[in-house]
Amino acid sequence: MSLTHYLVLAAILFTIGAVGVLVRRNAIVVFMCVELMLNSVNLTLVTFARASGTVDGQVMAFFVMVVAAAEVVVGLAIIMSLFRTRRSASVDDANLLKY
Amino acid sequence: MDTAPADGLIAASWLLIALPLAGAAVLLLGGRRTDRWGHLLGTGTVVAAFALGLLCTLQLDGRRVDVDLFTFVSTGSLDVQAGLLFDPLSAVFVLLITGVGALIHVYSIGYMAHDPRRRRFFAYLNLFVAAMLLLVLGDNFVALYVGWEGVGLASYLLIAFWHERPSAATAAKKAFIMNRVGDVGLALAIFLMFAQLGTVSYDGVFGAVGTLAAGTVTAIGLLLLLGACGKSGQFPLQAWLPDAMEGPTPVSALIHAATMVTAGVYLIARSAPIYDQTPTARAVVLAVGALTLMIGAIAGCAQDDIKKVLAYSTVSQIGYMFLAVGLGPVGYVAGLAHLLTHGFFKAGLFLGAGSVMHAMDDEVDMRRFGGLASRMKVTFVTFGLGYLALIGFPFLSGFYTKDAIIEAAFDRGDGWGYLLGGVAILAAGLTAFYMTRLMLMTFFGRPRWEPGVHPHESPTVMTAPMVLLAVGSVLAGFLLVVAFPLESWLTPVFGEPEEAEHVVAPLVVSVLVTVVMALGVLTAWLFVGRREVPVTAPVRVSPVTRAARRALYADAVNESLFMRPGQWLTRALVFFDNRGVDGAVNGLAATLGGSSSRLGRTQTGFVRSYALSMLGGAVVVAGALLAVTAG
Amino acid sequence: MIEAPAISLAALAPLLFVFGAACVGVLVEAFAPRDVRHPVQVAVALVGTIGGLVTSLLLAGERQVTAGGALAVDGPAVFLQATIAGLGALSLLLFAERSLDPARSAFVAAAAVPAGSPRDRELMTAPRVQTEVYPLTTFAIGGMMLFVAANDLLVMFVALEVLSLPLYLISGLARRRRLLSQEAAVKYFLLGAFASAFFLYGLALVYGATGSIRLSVIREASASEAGGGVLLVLGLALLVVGLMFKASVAPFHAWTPDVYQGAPTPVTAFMAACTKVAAFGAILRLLYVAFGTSEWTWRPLVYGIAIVSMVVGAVLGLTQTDLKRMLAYSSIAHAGFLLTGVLGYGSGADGTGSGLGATMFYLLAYGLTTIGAFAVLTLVRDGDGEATHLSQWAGLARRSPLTAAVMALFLLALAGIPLTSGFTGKFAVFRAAIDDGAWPLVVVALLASAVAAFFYLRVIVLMYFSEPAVDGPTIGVPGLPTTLVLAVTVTATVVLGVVPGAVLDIAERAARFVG
Amino acid sequence: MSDFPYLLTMIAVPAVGAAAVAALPRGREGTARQLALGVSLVVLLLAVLTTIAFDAGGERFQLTTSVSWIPDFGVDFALGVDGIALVMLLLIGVLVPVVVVASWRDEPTGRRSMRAFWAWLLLLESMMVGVFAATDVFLFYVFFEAMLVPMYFLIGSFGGPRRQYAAVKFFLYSLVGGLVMLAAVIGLYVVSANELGEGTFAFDALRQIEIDPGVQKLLFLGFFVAFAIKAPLVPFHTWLPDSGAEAPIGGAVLLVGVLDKVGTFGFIRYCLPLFPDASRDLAPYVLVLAVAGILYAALLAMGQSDMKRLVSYTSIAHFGFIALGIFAFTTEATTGAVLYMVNHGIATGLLFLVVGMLIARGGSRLVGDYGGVATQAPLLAGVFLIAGLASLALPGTNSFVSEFLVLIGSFPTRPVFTVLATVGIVLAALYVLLLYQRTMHGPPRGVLLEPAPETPAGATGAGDGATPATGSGGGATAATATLEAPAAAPARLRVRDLSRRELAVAAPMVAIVIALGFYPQPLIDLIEPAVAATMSDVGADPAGVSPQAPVEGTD
Repeated sequence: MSLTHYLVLAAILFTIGAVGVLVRRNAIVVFMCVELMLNSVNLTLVTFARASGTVDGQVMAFFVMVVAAAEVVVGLAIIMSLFRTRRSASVDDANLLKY
Repeated sequence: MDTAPADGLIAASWLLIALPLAGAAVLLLGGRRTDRWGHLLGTGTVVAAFALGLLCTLQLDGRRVDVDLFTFVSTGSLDVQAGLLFDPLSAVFVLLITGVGALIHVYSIGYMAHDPRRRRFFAYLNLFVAAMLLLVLGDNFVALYVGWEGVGLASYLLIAFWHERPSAATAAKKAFIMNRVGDVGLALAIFLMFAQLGTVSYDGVFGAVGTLAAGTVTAIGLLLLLGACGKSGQFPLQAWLPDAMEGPTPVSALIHAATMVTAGVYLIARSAPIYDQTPTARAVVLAVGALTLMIGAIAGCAQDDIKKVLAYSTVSQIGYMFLAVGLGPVGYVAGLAHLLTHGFFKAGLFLGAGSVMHAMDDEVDMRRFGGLASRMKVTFVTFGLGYLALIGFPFLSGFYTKDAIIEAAFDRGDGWGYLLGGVAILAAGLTAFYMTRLMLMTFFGRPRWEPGVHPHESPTVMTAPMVLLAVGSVLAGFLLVVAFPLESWLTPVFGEPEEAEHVVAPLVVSVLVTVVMALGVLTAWLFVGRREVPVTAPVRVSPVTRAARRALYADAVNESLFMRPGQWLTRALVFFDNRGVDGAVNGLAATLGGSSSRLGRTQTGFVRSYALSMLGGAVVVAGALLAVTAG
Repeated sequence: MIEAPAISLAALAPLLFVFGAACVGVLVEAFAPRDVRHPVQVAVALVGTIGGLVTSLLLAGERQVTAGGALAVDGPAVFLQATIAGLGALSLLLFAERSLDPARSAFVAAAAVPAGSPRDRELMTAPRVQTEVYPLTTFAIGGMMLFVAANDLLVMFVALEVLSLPLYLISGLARRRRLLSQEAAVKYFLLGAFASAFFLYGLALVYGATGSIRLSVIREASASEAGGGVLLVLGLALLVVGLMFKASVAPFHAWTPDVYQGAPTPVTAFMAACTKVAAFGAILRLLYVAFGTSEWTWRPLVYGIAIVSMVVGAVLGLTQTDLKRMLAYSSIAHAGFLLTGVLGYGSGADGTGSGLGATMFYLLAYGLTTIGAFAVLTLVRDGDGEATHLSQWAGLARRSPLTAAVMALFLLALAGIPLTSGFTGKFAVFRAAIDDGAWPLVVVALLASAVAAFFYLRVIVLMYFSEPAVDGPTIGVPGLPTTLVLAVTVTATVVLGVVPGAVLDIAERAARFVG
Repeated sequence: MSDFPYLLTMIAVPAVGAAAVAALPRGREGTARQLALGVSLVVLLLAVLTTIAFDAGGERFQLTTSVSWIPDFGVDFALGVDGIALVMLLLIGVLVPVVVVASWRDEPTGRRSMRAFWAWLLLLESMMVGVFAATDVFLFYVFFEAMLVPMYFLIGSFGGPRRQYAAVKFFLYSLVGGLVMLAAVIGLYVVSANELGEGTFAFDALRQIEIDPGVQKLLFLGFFVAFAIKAPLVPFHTWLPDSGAEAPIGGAVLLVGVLDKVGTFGFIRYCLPLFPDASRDLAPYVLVLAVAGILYAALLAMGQSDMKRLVSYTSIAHFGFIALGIFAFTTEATTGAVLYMVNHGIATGLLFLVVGMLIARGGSRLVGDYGGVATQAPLLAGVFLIAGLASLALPGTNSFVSEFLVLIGSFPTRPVFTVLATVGIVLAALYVLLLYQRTMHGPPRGVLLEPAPETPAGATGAGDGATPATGSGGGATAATATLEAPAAAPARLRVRDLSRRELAVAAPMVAIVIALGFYPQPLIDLIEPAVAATMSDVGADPAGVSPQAPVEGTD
């Protein structure tokens, strides 16, 4: 397997994540799809690091993970508060603000 | 044509204009305080102007005197000096204007005695005299134009003097507008002179007019003629003049008979050097004159309003004058002589008519007159003399001056000359007819007065000017043609008179004219004098009569050709401006607003559709960048 | 032995001040007694931001790359850091306003309590205030200041998250209309995370294409490769998407109106002013430093996006009936105007154009004006909080001439009427664009300004020319903080309009990237 | 004394005055208007002093002051006047006090304060002075746009029933034009930076540079659109009837009298000298707009039922004449156009004022609501007539001189356009006299009619309604009542003739109308050098269009 395959896989994962954001209604799932996108990036980074023979990309992947973790904290807090108020985590229910 | 510097009294000739102007200013600004003596001031300034004019004329001695006043407008290559030209021609007009003007001012003291706005009437009259004097005294076309429109303004104010009457207000407006149409011609003529010659002064233009191309001169001549037609009520702009009779009668006498309406003749005579260069334009002047004199004469035959008859008569008589000046050098003097005598007898006739109306409680319908000869002797006699002078009764003034014009027409020698002469003679017959009709309906026959009318002679302040004008009507022709020939007085202006070669002997013409006139009188007597005059106009009349009553449908033509299409165009444009131009702007705003709400719908509030738009945007951005780098 | 990278603490002083204050704020939140927390938090946050402002002013003229090459402390960085710190301090003052809302704060007392529950209703009127917004905001300010100084993409990403995460949170902390506020937070968060993913993927692609994430290295790579290959271009595209999202440029603007409307007004003010500055700082740095040599690749893109943004902002703003939403669309349009300035890069690849200085000036002017405008919004209230519906502003000039006058000034500035800062800013960016031959864009921009002027004018018409409604809103008497903010922003709006010379000069002199 | 900064003072005094008026406490309305009058009179005095200090034969720009303002943009706060700007300053100086007195007793709608009116008015005056006195294109632009704000508030706060629509329309139209011009202003700067190495906005420097013809056309169009909207030329005119109709009379006078002149002033000051080639190339198209405007707007004026709209449309026609004069490129015509700008300000200003006085009496703007006013208010009718006659350019009024100069100067170079424009003078007579006849002539009728006595036969009741409408004297009330009682009571109007204050408004304007009608040369002497300079900029012979130059030259 050449490195290109990893890159293509990552791209596919990224696309799946993006499509997931578009088609899923549950906020948690939508958020997980975003996480999937981030992880596809990690895969890309690691692949490139491997290709260039440096560890920069791997280090970057760690950074991304840390940031993603922070994002989860914030995101879950926000989604939770919404859920507790509305008893629903569907993003489609939250459309008071429009036009 | 040397111009002499101003000296002596003539240097003060600007006072001629300034005096009546000051009178008008005092009367208008002074307000009610001047009510008691306003008319005296108004009359006094004109009398003083007349005296000054007379003295200046006596000092003139055949010179042309230029009076420089101040720089009116000077910019670029245009230089318009405010200056006066006092020469025999303008002197004649000054005397006519101030002389007849003074008499009519005096008459008005009586005529307007009971009008609460008499003061303003005199102010307007003074304003008119000042503007008219500027018109004839200016030494360049711009000054002439200023006076030209000035008299138009005065005419407007005076026609609309009784402005509560919608008919008066409308007539005034009509007069002003039709005059403005003519003024466009005059203005364009001035522009053309400036464009071609770089000057608008008489001296400059007349001195260089010979260098111009024939077409240009013809164009100038025709444009000047358009102006003249407007002011003088000539075809095709004649329709305003009869309506102008809505004004007080002294106004009709002074402005719409004796002076202002003859300004067109003055203009053409003054522009003789231009017309001398362009036979084409002169031929058009002739045609206009001949046509108008017939139109006026025919329309005059069928009117029942005494002032309208006189108005159409004026139209017709000015037609004679146009005919004369259109003939060129041989006709200028004849035309001007007729202008002067016409000034006397027509003013006298109008004042007489005013006197009659005064007596008849402002009734103007001749069918309601009759038998006034015994009640108003002075009026009858003076009016009768004016009448005789107008129809060309031998040895009264009209006889001399009208015959001279007809002679001159025949003297052209060609077929056109005979045609014009024939038309002029025919019109003389018609003149005799309608004037006799007027005399018979007014002064003879059985009284047909409205109940409660008690005719009485007018006061002396009114009859005295009538008497003086009647004397003028009788003598002026003889004086101007035989005793002190106008021809020689005007020699410095028009050059030595050529010895006319008569195609038709003058005596033959005179006899012919007199016979035709007698026929006209006889016919009138047959129609009117023998029979009882019905109090209301008969309805079932021949188409000719109907056409004559409606002045050959001039108003109808104007209305259907200009007024109604104009109104329609105005309405259409208002609609277009509101819906089209403004509508486009408002439509643009509406489109923006509409697209705003439609685009706003894309902002659905669903986070997933936002994400989709971002993804779409990202794809487009990536695609665009790739396209740029690849391409 | 690992050699520590060279770090110039002096050059990092502004960042240290702000982040330090944020950390202290967290400690205060944890340990200080509840009743002194609010003043202490405000003081700490203000000290931090003002310290950041002062130190960055002191750094003027500094040009160096530090922290192992991860940070650039150069003219634009310092100028924008100072701008962010200053605008941040003003926003914090708005946060600290206690005399307008009867409940003494614009922020919810307990965010965890479900909106509409009995407990929530109880807390609604309680004078209890929560103070976690101050350290959160201070972190966001720090993130923004880091964002504009980031000299490599990873730092940029981290800064992006540092500034974003607190913003997501504080967007949802409104005391009133909590449903809207929470919805705004969710939308902002989800879309923000989505955009971060794009940015990050772009980072990865650029890393793959050039082997580095250092801006200067990317610059060399893109120059040498004449276009830089598909990976680099795709990477640039995705990076741009991530940044444009933050800058609320159409078509990545969709979140803006909703979040601006739903978030607490002081937070909206903060976002509108500071986020915009930070995002454009990053955009400028990315495009000018990393991709400055291949300007021709992104020029058409920015051109197009600018037009879309201006048109969308101006046209959609026309039919808005909510003032906050209207200002959001105005912000989208202004992002478009700013992009015209970005285009004034200079036709030679050396970046001699006047676009950088002009854009920075515009950011400063716009930030001050927009904070002021939102500050005025907080004054006009009815029983349910701020009265942001347009109809409620009818006849405001009759009730409170001063409020109306101040608002009118801000609106005229936003419309770009001469003698206000908005005009100077517009002039500067348009000049830069025309200088670079982009005059058709400028014509579009001017027409868009005219369209946008309509909705600004509509507010003025309502305030001045309409009869006031009988049950209209009340005009709150602002406390010291809001008064201070209004005084500063009004002064700045006028001064930058009438005598902008000095500030323009500073922006112009600062307009040189290191790298 | 010539070092005194007249222009700066003329800008500063009304601005400070505006601030002072605005700062007055509520309720001091009387003080506010006295202050406004005082300030405006000071400006008039300054304008006169400026004229005295100005040497007509001297440098093109005089009384210059220049301070560096925004060095980064190369902007100077540079003021200076040539003859053209100077006469406009005089016009401002005259019109503002007149407007103040004319608005003396205006009652604002709602509970607004007239203090704001006076403050905006003075601020507007300051801006107007600035726009004409600026010799820096940027500064000009700043004043050009800033001027909108006070006018916007004057229309929007103190105007008629549709004032909101009118105010927004006015502002947006002008703003669109202004923004397009901004693009051109910036473009000009960029061009100057390329040509001179350093960008500048100084008019004199910009005038010197040669601009590529293609660029010139674009820049010309940018400026032209702004000025054509301002002036307004058809088809950019539809804002003016709305603004003119809805603005308070004082605002309308300044709007049409001065503000719109900025457009035509801009043509002369900026379009012609800066873009001579483009001006020459595009002149035929401009002339089409100008002449179309003369005829089109005149016809539209006839079709209006609202008097203020009607007067606005007449102004559009007049602006057509001004544009014709400017783009004929002859000294005579352009001098005429500048003179027209002054004269139109006076004449149309007077017409607006007197229409306003009539509206103040009847409370309606519709022509059809009036009739026969002349019978009972002769002074009002007289002033109305003079204003109307000045509007139709009757000789003896000031407008004649300018219209005549425009036409006679345009004829040699543009005969066809001039002939068409000359037809416009007939239309002018029509719309003026139609308006005059409908409102002033005829039997009394319309909204001013006295209510009919309740019992037609009851002559005793007529005494109540018989107020001494003509003001013939205080003690005459009883007398007139008894006199009129037996009469069949012809319709009478409830109308007062001009008051002393209204006379004070009208008299100076009428005096100027007449004085400039007979002796315009002093103004022409001021204007001509600047026009000649402009003509040589644009490549026309500044000596005028004298035909057969060699023949004339030998004299």
